[in-house]
Amino acid sequence: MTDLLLSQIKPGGESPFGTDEYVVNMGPQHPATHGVLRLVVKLDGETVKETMPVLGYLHRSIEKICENRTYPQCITYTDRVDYVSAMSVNLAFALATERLMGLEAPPRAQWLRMIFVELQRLASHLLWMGAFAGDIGALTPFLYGLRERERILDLFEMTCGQRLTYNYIRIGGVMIDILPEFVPKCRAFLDYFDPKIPEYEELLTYNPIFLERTKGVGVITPEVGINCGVCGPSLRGSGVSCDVRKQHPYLFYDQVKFNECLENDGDCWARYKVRMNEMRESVSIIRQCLDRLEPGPIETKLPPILKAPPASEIYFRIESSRGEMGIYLVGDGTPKPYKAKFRCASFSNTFVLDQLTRGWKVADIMAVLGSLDMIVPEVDR
Amino acid sequence: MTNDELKSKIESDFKDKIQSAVLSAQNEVIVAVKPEAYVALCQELKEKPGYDFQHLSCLTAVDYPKESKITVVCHLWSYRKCHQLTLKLDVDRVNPKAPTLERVWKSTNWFEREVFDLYGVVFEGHSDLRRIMMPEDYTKYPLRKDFTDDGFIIKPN
Amino acid sequence: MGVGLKGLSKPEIELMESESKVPGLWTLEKAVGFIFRWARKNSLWPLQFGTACCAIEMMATAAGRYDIARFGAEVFRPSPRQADLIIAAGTITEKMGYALKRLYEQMPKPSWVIAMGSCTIAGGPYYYDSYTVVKGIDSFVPVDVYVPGCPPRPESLLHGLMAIQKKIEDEPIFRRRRNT
Amino acid sequence: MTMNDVPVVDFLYLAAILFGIGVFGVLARKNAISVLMGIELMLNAVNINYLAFAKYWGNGNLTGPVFAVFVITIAAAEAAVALAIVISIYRQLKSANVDEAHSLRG
Amino acid sequence: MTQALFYILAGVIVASAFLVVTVRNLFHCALALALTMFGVSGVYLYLGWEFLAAVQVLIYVGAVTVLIIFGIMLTRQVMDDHARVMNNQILVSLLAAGAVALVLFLVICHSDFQYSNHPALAATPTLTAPTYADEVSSLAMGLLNPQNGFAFAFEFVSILLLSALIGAVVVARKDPA
Amino acid sequence: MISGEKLVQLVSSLLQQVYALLDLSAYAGILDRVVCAVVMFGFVAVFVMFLVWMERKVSAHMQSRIGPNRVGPLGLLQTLADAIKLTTKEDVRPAKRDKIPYFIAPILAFVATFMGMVVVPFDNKMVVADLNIGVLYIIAITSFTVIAILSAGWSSNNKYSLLGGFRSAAQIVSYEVPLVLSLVPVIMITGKLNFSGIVQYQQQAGYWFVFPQFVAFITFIASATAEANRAPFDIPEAESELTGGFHTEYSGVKFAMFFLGEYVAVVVSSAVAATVFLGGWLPPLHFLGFIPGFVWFMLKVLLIIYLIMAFRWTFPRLRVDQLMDFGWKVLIPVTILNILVTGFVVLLFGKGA
Amino acid sequence: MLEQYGYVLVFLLAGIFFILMAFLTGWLLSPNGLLGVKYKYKKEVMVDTYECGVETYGTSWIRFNVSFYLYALLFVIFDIETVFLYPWAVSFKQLGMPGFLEMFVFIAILLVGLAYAWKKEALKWE
Amino acid sequence: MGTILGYFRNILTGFWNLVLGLSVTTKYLFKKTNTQQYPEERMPLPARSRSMIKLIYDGEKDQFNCVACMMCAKACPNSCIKLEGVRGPDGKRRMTTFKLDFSTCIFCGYCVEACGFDALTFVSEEYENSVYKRGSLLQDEQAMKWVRPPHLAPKPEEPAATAAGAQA
Repeated sequence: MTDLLLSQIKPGGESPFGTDEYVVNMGPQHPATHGVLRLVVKLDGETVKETMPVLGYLHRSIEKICENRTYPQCITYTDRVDYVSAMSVNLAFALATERLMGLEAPPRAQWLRMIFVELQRLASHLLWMGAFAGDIGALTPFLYGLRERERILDLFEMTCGQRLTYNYIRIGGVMIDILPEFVPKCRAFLDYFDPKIPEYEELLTYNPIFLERTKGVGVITPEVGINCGVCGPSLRGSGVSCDVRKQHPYLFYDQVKFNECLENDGDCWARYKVRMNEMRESVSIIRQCLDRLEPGPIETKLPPILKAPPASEIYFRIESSRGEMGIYLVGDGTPKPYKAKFRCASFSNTFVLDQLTRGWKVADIMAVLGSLDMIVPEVDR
Repeated sequence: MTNDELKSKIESDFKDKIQSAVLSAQNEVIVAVKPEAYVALCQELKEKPGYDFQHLSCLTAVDYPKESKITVVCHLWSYRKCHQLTLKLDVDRVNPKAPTLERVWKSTNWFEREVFDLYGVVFEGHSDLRRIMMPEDYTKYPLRKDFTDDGFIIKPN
Repeated sequence: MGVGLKGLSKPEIELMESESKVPGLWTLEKAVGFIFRWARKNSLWPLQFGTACCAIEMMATAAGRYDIARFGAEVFRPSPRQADLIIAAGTITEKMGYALKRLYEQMPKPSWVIAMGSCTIAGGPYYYDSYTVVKGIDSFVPVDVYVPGCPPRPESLLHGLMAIQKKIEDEPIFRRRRNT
Repeated sequence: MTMNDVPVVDFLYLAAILFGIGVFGVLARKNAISVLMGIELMLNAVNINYLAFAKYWGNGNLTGPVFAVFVITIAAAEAAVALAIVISIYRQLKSANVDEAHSLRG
Repeated sequence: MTQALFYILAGVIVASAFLVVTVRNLFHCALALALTMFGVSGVYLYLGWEFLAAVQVLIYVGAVTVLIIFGIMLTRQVMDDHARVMNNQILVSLLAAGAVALVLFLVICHSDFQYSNHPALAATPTLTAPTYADEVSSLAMGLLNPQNGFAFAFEFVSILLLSALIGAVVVARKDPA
Repeated sequence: MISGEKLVQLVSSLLQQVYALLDLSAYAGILDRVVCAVVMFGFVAVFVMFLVWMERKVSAHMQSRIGPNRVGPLGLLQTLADAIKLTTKEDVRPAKRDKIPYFIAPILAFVATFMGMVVVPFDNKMVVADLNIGVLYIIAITSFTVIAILSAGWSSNNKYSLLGGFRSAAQIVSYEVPLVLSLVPVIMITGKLNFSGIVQYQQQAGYWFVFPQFVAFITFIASATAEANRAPFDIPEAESELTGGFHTEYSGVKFAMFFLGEYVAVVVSSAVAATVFLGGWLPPLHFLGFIPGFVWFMLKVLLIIYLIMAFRWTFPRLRVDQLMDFGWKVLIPVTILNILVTGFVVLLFGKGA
Repeated sequence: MLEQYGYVLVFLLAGIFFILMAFLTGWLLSPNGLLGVKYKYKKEVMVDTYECGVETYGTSWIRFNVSFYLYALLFVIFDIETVFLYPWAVSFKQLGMPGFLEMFVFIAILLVGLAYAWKKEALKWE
Repeated sequence: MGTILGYFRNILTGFWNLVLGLSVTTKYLFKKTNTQQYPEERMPLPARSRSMIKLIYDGEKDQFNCVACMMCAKACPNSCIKLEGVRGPDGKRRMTTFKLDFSTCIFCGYCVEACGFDALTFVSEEYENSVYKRGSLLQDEQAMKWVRPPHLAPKPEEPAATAAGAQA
């Protein structure tokens, strides 16, 4: 395979500053690109002239695969679309399929889903916080984030037996009911977790180096953000109210109290603050859900073979940890979806990277990329 | 504004630009657009106060080999009004061409590149229409229904 | 995909055909070899290489609870020049395969490869219907240990690491003179 | 310490050779930076002389080393300015060869 | 023993200085220059000027060489392997350099420096290596003591440095135009 | 009670006897030096191994991990294993390298810092060579590191290496200025450039310079961290940007030498800080004087090294322009101000301060 | 006094010697060395430039930005300052107030230079 | 004046915040770690852990529980189960060969849920599956044979009735 991309890039003339334009290749194997994103960066000295993300190093053709799997089987693949926040994608697909077929899960299942999705949001944000800090050089918060995440994974594993690819939220309900000891353990975790957030804030939030690296860097203005399709916490950092949980409530999000976290600066620090605050909100949501959890069935009775009506379609969105997670399903009367499209937040969030980094330094690419919370398989699928 | 109202509003406002507007069983407004009015309609939907579709959620395509068409599907969302709209544009499957929406929503850049990459729909006027997922020298369009390749094994049963 | 990665056989080791004639030298060689194997075993520096889900489990292995550092393997090097081990964690697509192959070839010998997770072992969930995923990285990179799972638990990865350590004990250190 | 084993002239010879090499570098090299390096060699040769004399003939007078300090200082400042000029010439002419820098005249 | 050391040092200096003016690759030139300067600092040390030797290393090796390497990077001619290194006056310059060296040699030979190691001179106390407290602090006294003559020169140096700084910044800075 | 001075006397008399026994007394001078060099190399090698282990352990415990514990008690032999492994690792030499600088860079990187160990005073009289210009000597000799890094970055013919090497050179030269300036107040007070003199002054004065010169101490630590290319100033190696910086293309033993050089640089700067600011071999309290001086010295060195390690594992990394700004726009003004204030105070409040 | 520098010389030579020995050991024992196991592989890929797993593009020896030079320049100037500062600091107490004022003026003039460079954004990394 | 004061105030607050950060990491330096030292200590896994799939072998009847109803093979999203069965003399189907390719298995659990005959199960503790040869990951019924220890009761039969996986 020839590297056609590089041959297309012009070597670049002499810039007036007496510096050569310099094409640096970051990735596909690069510590800071969170996997296999490849960035071809045109530099003038250390200043970024252009960032060109090269995608597809993890394009696993999940959408094609889903066209040849039954709806329940597709759920296993949704785990792998966004492995850091697998429950959210599970949920999105399950809800989309339920809507497509006119089903509804029983209330207990809905509450359970909410608990698990919010726990997943915590886990995802923890990993994000660590990775973001790691990108700008602080290595220890990464391990702290993973340490707390392990306890969330324990809860998941206790319930569904897996640590990363759960396959837990199913069409019409959830896979299995929680164990009786789940609720106290979950509460214990929340109590353990509460004092941890201030600790991270001590480590990072007002650390002068952290402030230097993030304040004013990679500013997304609301107009650019909306126009470029930025979504989720990254857009909320610019002060745009875009939380799907508020705007278009699914599950029982309209029955719990929580705030939509907004910051107005639109820089990396604002995005960081939004996510830190979202963790606090998630904790409060989980507490409310645990309070309202009542016994009941966890699954609706499904037809033996799950078929979507012919020529039906649905675009269903939820708020995943990274932003708007949309599932577009087209049914054709068979047990397999005719078309399944995963609209992932990272895909549109990464698009804005080039605009955010132009004129900044090389190191800022890492900070901006980190703050956008990009997960490569979500971009490539 | 309920979806029903939205549908009738669109029907009355853009009578000459759309082919049909239906409310699906899943309570979604689905509008089939006339190809020549595609960009203009999107521009109006984005800017007209009653609609405010500032956010393009998703742009994708569906391949219908039987009808020999590829449908480009856009999902629009309004942050202010909190309503959703599905736009559909049919293009010819043999020589698929569609106008680009890049000038309306910048975010379509990558979505259209993806559709170009996987379905082969050429978006005219696109600033940077290259393959995005597949290698640059790849020649096929993998998400079309009749796609085959070596090493592409279809799941038995 | 028709492009096809060309295979690479495990670096062939010119193996001993007869032992050295001098007995003392042989014992010395054995002793030195023991020390070297011990050192290699306990200082497996992995390359920072992770593509998908398994990479997260790899990170978890490096984190507090499982702590790959206990085996002296927490030094994740960004450059293959200083790494001993590729933990191929996550799906390898054709596009990525070239990079992986190149990275492996740029690692100084001796180097080892762990295929972590179903995707790298045989394409995993993407075996059928996928037009991009490599069906097993062993077609172009010599794999030493396969760790099944999707993704494998951190313990499994540690077990795989220990399997590599066991394997090192059988690997030759010195070139042997052929008996001519 | 038996410093006096080495006669002072040997220092002077060393300095002379170094100076000669420096002169050669200045005259023969094409690249302006090489010329600059030649000048640095010459200045060092001078410094060796200063210090050798101060040591052997100084009679406790520290003028020699003080001058050596000044020479080092000025050499460094000179190098800085000269390199700046080379860079700016290079920017104009895309070359750092001394021969080609005629255009400075007019 | 120590005598031999000096001659080895001198050999290193001359050899590396020769490399400085002849080597094609400018980067190697700069490295050779660093070695020369280091050798020269050894000579200073040999003469007993500790402080100046340290200064020599600090300024020449640590600063000027680095400056020159940066200068080389800015005017990339280094990897241009085919270009000629020497200009066409090579013979003339060889002659000139030889002549200069010869004249210096002659001067040295015919001067009375030859007799510096005359026992009569050697006996004078000034020939002992300056002791510790002498060198650094007496250098400072020589430089800075207001009664001494160099105070003005010292202040002048700062003006010189300032002007060098400003001049170099102005010349080297990118032109906005 | 054992003390460094006695230890040195004991060893040197022992050595004299050995020389006499071997009929080598004529070469005693040079043999002494060689023995010193060998002993110091051994010390440096072992101590660096210990430091690498300590860094791994400290970072592990900071991150709620255990760290290496498989080889030897508490994993103490971990670094030995690493060293042996790196030695027996294939040495890849990039094809397009510039051969001579590529070869000398790791040598220079180690030797430059190793030579700095000459003046480190472990105890009273327990020092290889108590040079008169000790402070200046260390500053001068460590400036070779810049050349080593430039050579490494230049010769590897790799974009990351070049960028990393040149960034690093710019960084080191920038931080050399505050490093040098932060030591000036102490020299102003003591009037001495050699380390033993500075320690003796502190002994007589009865306080350590860290108290009156806290600002100088902090600026020194900050610039020493930057000089040694350690986080948060590890821009040249910035793994997340440059995949390792100037030693990206180095493997095996040569890489180990860079590693060694970096740690020796840390040791040297911590030793300087411990000597100049923390009273070197002096015990913190009088009644603790029964513990030998070199123990105190090592403890202080370890304390400062711990501090530098804690920086690395706690703080994010500065961006390169911010790093330069920090050096030029914060550290240099502050150190110069510190010099002037110290000068005024010393002149106004008597000679004894 | 000067014989102490013999230690420095010996340390220099010993350091070089030790490292060369390490290199020699490495060369002897490492794979594809004199005694080590022989591995066969594609040499040309192995010795090619590493660039995150793709083939490198363009030259690595590029020209750099002038800001590197400006920093080095400033460093040279300030390094010279230390040449004067250290002797001054050593004999600071002998020199007394006049010496202090002299140095004050000296530093002040250089600070003007720093301020100039600051103002002119020579201290701006490109 | 204000800017100069601000300059120093910034330096001081920055310094204080750095010290705060250091205090957090230093605090953890002295806290107990929660590391599971894997080969020596094995963390007890929850009973539901999906570590390894096993075929349940009924020791009393001396046969596998599997009747080769093919539900698991159908439910598998990845077609990694191949099994064959014959109708025995007693009219009941019995499994003859059962092959599970662990090199492609994704441990989603559908096969276990689909199984209506208590023939397949997840075993939580068997996660040490590393092999040197890829071929050894294709396991047959002998390799997957597992006798249920007496303290583990058979699963209640909810999965077969409700599992979504069964609908494949």
